[in-house]
Amino acid sequence: MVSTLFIIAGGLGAAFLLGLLREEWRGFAYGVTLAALAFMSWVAGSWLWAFVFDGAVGVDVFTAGHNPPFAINLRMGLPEAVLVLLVNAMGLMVGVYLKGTLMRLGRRAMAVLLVAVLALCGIILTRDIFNLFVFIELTAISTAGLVLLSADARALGAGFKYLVISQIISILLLVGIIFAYHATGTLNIDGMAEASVALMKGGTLAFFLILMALIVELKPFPANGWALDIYESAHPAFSALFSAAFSAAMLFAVDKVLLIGGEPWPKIATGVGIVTFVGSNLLALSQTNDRRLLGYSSVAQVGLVLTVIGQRAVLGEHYLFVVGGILLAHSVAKAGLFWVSGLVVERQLSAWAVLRQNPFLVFAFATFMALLIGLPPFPGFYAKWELVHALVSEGRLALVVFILFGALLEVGYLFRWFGYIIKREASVESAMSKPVAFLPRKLVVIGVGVVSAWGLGYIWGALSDFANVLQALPVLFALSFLALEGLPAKLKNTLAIVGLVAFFAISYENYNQLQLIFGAIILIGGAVILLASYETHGKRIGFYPSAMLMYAGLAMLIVAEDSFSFFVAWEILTVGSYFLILRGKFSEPHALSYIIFSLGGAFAILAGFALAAGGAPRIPLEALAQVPATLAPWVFILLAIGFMTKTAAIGLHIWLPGAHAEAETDVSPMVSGILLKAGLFGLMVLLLNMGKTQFYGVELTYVLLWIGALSALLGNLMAIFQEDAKRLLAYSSIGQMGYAVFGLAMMNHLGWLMALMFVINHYVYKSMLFLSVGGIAKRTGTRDMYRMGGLIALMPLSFIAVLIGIIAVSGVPPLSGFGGRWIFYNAIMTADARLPMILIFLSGPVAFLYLFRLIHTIFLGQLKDEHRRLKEAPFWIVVPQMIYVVFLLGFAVFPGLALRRVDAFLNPYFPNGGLNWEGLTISSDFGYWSPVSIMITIGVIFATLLAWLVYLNHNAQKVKQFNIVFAAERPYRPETTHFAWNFFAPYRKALGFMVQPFVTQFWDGLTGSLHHTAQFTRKLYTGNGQTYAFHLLAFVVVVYLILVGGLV
Amino acid sequence: MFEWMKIPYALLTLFIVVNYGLLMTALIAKIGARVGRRHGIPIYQNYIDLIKNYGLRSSITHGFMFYLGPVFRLTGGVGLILFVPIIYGSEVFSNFSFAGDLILALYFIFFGTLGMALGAGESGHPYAAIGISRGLSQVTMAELPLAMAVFAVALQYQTLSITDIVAAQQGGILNWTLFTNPFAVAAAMMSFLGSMMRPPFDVVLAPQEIPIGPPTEYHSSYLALMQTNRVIFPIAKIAIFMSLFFGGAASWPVFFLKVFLIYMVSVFVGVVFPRFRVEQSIRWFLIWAVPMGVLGLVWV
Amino acid sequence: MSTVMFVMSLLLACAMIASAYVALRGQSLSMAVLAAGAVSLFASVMFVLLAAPDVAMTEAAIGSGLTTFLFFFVMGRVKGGKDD
Amino acid sequence: MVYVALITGFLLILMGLYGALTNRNILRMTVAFSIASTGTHLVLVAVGYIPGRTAPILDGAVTAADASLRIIDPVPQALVLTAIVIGLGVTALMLTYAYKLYETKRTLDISKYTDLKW
Repeated sequence: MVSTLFIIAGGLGAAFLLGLLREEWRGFAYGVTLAALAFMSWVAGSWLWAFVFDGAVGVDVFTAGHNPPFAINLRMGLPEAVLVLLVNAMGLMVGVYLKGTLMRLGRRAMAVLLVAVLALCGIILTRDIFNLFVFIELTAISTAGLVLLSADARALGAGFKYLVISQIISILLLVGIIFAYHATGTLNIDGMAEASVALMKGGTLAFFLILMALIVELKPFPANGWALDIYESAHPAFSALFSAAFSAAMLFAVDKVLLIGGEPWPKIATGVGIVTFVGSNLLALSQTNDRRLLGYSSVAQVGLVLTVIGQRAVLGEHYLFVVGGILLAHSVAKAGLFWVSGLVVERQLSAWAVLRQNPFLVFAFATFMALLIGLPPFPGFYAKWELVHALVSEGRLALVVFILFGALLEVGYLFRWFGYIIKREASVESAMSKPVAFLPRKLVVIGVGVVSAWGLGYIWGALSDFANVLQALPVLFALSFLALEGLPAKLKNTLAIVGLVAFFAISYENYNQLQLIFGAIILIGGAVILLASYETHGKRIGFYPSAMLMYAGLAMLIVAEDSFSFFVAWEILTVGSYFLILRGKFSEPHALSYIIFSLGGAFAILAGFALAAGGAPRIPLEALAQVPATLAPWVFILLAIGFMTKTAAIGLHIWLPGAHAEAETDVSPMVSGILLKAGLFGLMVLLLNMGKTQFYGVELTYVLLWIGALSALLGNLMAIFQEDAKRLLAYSSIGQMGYAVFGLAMMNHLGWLMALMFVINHYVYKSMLFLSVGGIAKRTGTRDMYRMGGLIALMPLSFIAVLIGIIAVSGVPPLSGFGGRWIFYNAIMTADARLPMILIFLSGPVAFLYLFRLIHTIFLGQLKDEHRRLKEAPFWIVVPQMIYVVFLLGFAVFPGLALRRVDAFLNPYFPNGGLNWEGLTISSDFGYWSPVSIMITIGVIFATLLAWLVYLNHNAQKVKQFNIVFAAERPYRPETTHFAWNFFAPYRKALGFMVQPFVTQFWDGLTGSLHHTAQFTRKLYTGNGQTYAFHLLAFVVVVYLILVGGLV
Repeated sequence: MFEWMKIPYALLTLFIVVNYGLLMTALIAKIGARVGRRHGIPIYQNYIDLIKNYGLRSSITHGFMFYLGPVFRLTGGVGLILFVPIIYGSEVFSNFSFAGDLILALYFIFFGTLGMALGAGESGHPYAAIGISRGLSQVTMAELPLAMAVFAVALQYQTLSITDIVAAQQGGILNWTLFTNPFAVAAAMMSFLGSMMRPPFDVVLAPQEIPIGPPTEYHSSYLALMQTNRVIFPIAKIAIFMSLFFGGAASWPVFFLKVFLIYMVSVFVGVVFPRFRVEQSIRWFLIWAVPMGVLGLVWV
Repeated sequence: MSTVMFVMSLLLACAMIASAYVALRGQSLSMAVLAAGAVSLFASVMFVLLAAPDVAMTEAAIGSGLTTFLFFFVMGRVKGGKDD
Repeated sequence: MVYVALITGFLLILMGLYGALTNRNILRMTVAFSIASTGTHLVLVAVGYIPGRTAPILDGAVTAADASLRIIDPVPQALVLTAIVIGLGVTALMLTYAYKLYETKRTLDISKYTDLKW
């Protein structure tokens, strides 16, 4: 292996060589620069290779053959190799990216870049604290030089502020170093660590100064205004280096120096880190400038890493895995985002909409975003899992809460930004005056970032103790659609359908009865809905990877056996469905609230699993039953909240109506009919394993019962007041899921049977209704019901679907909805709680109201003039509806085909109160029900009467529409005179108080106050360099006071 | 195994109920008129109307659902009769109650409502829409106390089978649900008032004002079908009430008497009170009937 | 010897602090720069007393010489900004 | 004497920082920082000083054999030398910035350079 010194020597030599070159030989100078960077990367890479594959051990290099303190000591170990490779590769990429600028500025700029990179390597490699100081100063000087690369004149001010800060830092550091030296007699970090008792006796303040100097380099909140200014104004390529490489090197320096300290110091790191993480993420909420936002995000991420560094003792052997995962993810993602920002001309976030011109860039952004947040399969995901588990097992719950809260804030602004990219119009100026400079060279650099992101994901998956997410068959299948994006949509659709069905075919034998029901709905049901997707034209870029990712997550969820694989599946399906929902025309804000709620819920699940695991890296789901009684209610609550964000239980429901209503025609049934079931499945797993759980004497299933009942009632009530057909259906889903939750919470055999019947029924009729309404909306161009009417003759098939659908939903015999109601009534006969039933009783008829409105307003009444020439909904949208109609009729007559299996499945869990299946009659302990007899009886009577009436009126003529006219004045608002506008007005007068948007107001208030806090707090950053310097000093003093006061 | 004899038996029940219904509704109309110091219709008037309407031919239709509306409606009425056991202890008059229990009967009530609403909606007449909106709003709220009362009764007797519920009330008047759970019965009877389309809950039909509401558009044989339903349906419904709360009927005379008396409750209330607006009636159910239902549930 | 050196060091300290005060609070910028140079110069004498002659030489050359020169060089180019 | 030097050094540091925070003129801030760094150097040397020993230079008076007993620790002095050079670099860079800043806005008042904030 090449000596480590060559990394330093290579950089330094090349920088000197550049100084000797003639100013005109810029191409050559550039070549030398790149070659040097490549050489340094290669050296670092060869070390890494040796450590990983040849089992090499770390080496210490002493300059001039002496030992410390007379020699400078460099160390190369595995972490050093990784970081040095990161820094050098980053430098190389930045060099490539900056070609134009470097060629313009000449060899001096190139030399400064080289010096910066080698100084960073020095910070990482050195074990000598004074040497550390020298390299830090070198870094500061080269940083101040590189800031000047920017074309933005404001960068000058930022650079000066940075110099002011670095002056203060160097004073702190020097004074600290000399006293530390005085106390220990060595400058070697390891030597100091050995003598740390001596140091701590006399030199606490000395060590404090050293540590603070290094921490301040990490831009702790709130003493970090200067760094934000640099991020905002510097050249994006430099910001990439500054964010990725500088932070990594400085974090490593802190990590090294912390070896010296004793007890309180890691706590300081954690404290400063978590304040920075939460504070910066909070302030980032109100940023509109992209690079400043990235700056805040960088600062926050570094804070997170600092937090983790402080928890080294807790993490034990996982320390490097966790801290490395977060750090590398941050570095690659942030560098990638800064590189992308170099392609965008304007600085407001919405200007990033230009990225849509190149799908690769959108993919790159999504990759970097997921990498940063730590979604699977990226390293941050594994790291987050390990971290939370470790912290929870040590009882550091407050820290977990803060970390997850900060992460959720980050989710908020990053996904909002992604929404802008997908949905906002690129402004006229940026689109027309300057065509976006999508230079191939820059694209290659970004491409390298993307590839490393996925590579890191794979590596971390392989390194983890768990199954590698990137080796899961469903995920691979979903991701393979990324490669197929160039194909026409119809072809991809066929592939998708075949894939879903084939996966069901190979896996159904391993399913138990419960999994079989969910599996059939997810895979076969998903394939049926996909039939409707044949309707679309073109390539439909982005649809198939997202949809297949969602299905992959769902398919993995139902077979998950331990907490980790369950959580992976949960996040995958969440992310996939987010991308899917975001595709809707006006779905940007709704997709955002969906992802925030979902990931918030996912964090609750993560915390719940961690709590249940009690130190183990993961637990089988069955082990939830063995959670100690003191923890059990907390685990229950956390998991239940997480799952109920997906079922959109009341209070957590506000994301659903918009997300479902604004989604595309074939996406609405997917997210409503299938995705919601994930939450139910989670609840089933939870309840099957944990059962009834007491929380301070309150029975938690009883609370769930109330939540289910309230969701059912309020969801339905809100549905009847909607004018938008798809919103109506969306609210109805809230109500229906409420029923299902209610059924589960009853914790008896029939309640579960009912919930499972709901799972099937709800999938069928909600998919069918969403498709019908979607098809109609496609033809009429509106979703407002009062703009429709009389479509029965023009769209008979859609009408039949809706008719069958609403009969089924409302539970009127003879269709399958009645079966659900019948089981429900039998179930509540044995339930303990009676009062929540009242809400359920009320919500049944209310459901009937909105359903009737749906069919009445759309299909009956007067045909609108502009709809006179409408055709039936498109063929492929009608096909699945007809399949559903046939299925519903069949399921109504033979519900036993599915239910008997489930009934048998439930027996071991709930031995009492099952159903008896004798011939055609199904009986319970209380009543009986014979679907076939009902169907025949009603059918015969119906047919007889119909035949008679037809016979009596066989030559009747159809009355033309305008035989009946309106007698009304011309209204100011046309909808107010429509007979079906505000259809159930008396209901609103009587019961409207129940549907006041309290919940919406609550969440709006919450986000509003967060934004206001951010808006107010960021005024702290006045932009004045002296103020920033004062912040810094005040920060140091405050931390010292906290330390002295013994608060940590 | 299904016994085919059940079909003629069921038809016999149907025949008896239709005739009784025709006579009783006429009688009640007459009573109502007498209270208002009018002469009223002759007792056989319903027969005349029905025969006349069935005889009339219409050459008008508004479309497919317009046809189906009355069909749904009457299917609902006839089906309801057939799904409930009419005479306790009688094999002949237990109809098709083997097909389902109380829950079937309760949910099947909606079948006719749905059809009616659909049919009237198809006519395109705006008043029909107004009538439907009012009717649905009111009836759903009236359902709530009934559902609670029924649930209370089912809990009380630990069964959902109507026959079993009647059986549990045998052996003396004090065994009736009326006395064993008066709150549930009170709730149910309030609900009953709301569903009988009589004052104060008849804004849906609003007979004295402009002729709005679903029946407006129906005439001739359509109307005849609905009139048939109008004599069957209340009796079917009252038969359920009778079985659940008033001890059921072991013979036809008892049946006739009890049905008449229960019907008269709504008539008494109707002639005394003026009409509610829809939101008023919703509030009335919420304030008076629902607490009764809650009490009934707690009482059990 | 130590008394002499102690007195000297006290004098030097007073001189440095006084010069520093002038450098920070003095009216004209040129004065301030010169005073800062003086601080450096006194410091280098102090270094001699502290048995660090090579540091003293460097400080005298760089701290008071080169730095002061740089200041005047820049001040010559930013005429208008001196009194901001 | 060591204490005099130490106290003077710390005083200079504090005065320098105070000056840097209170003077708005960029050049004056630079002056203040150079005073602070002089103070730092003083502290460094003072900490390394051992009373009664001579400078770490081998000459006639001090031979290599008894050096470890008679000279003071050379390491702090080496550090100071490095620090002085680095300080010059930083000061020069600050002056360069001052000049460039002046070119953009024709003022040296740091409170005028707050385009970047929040």
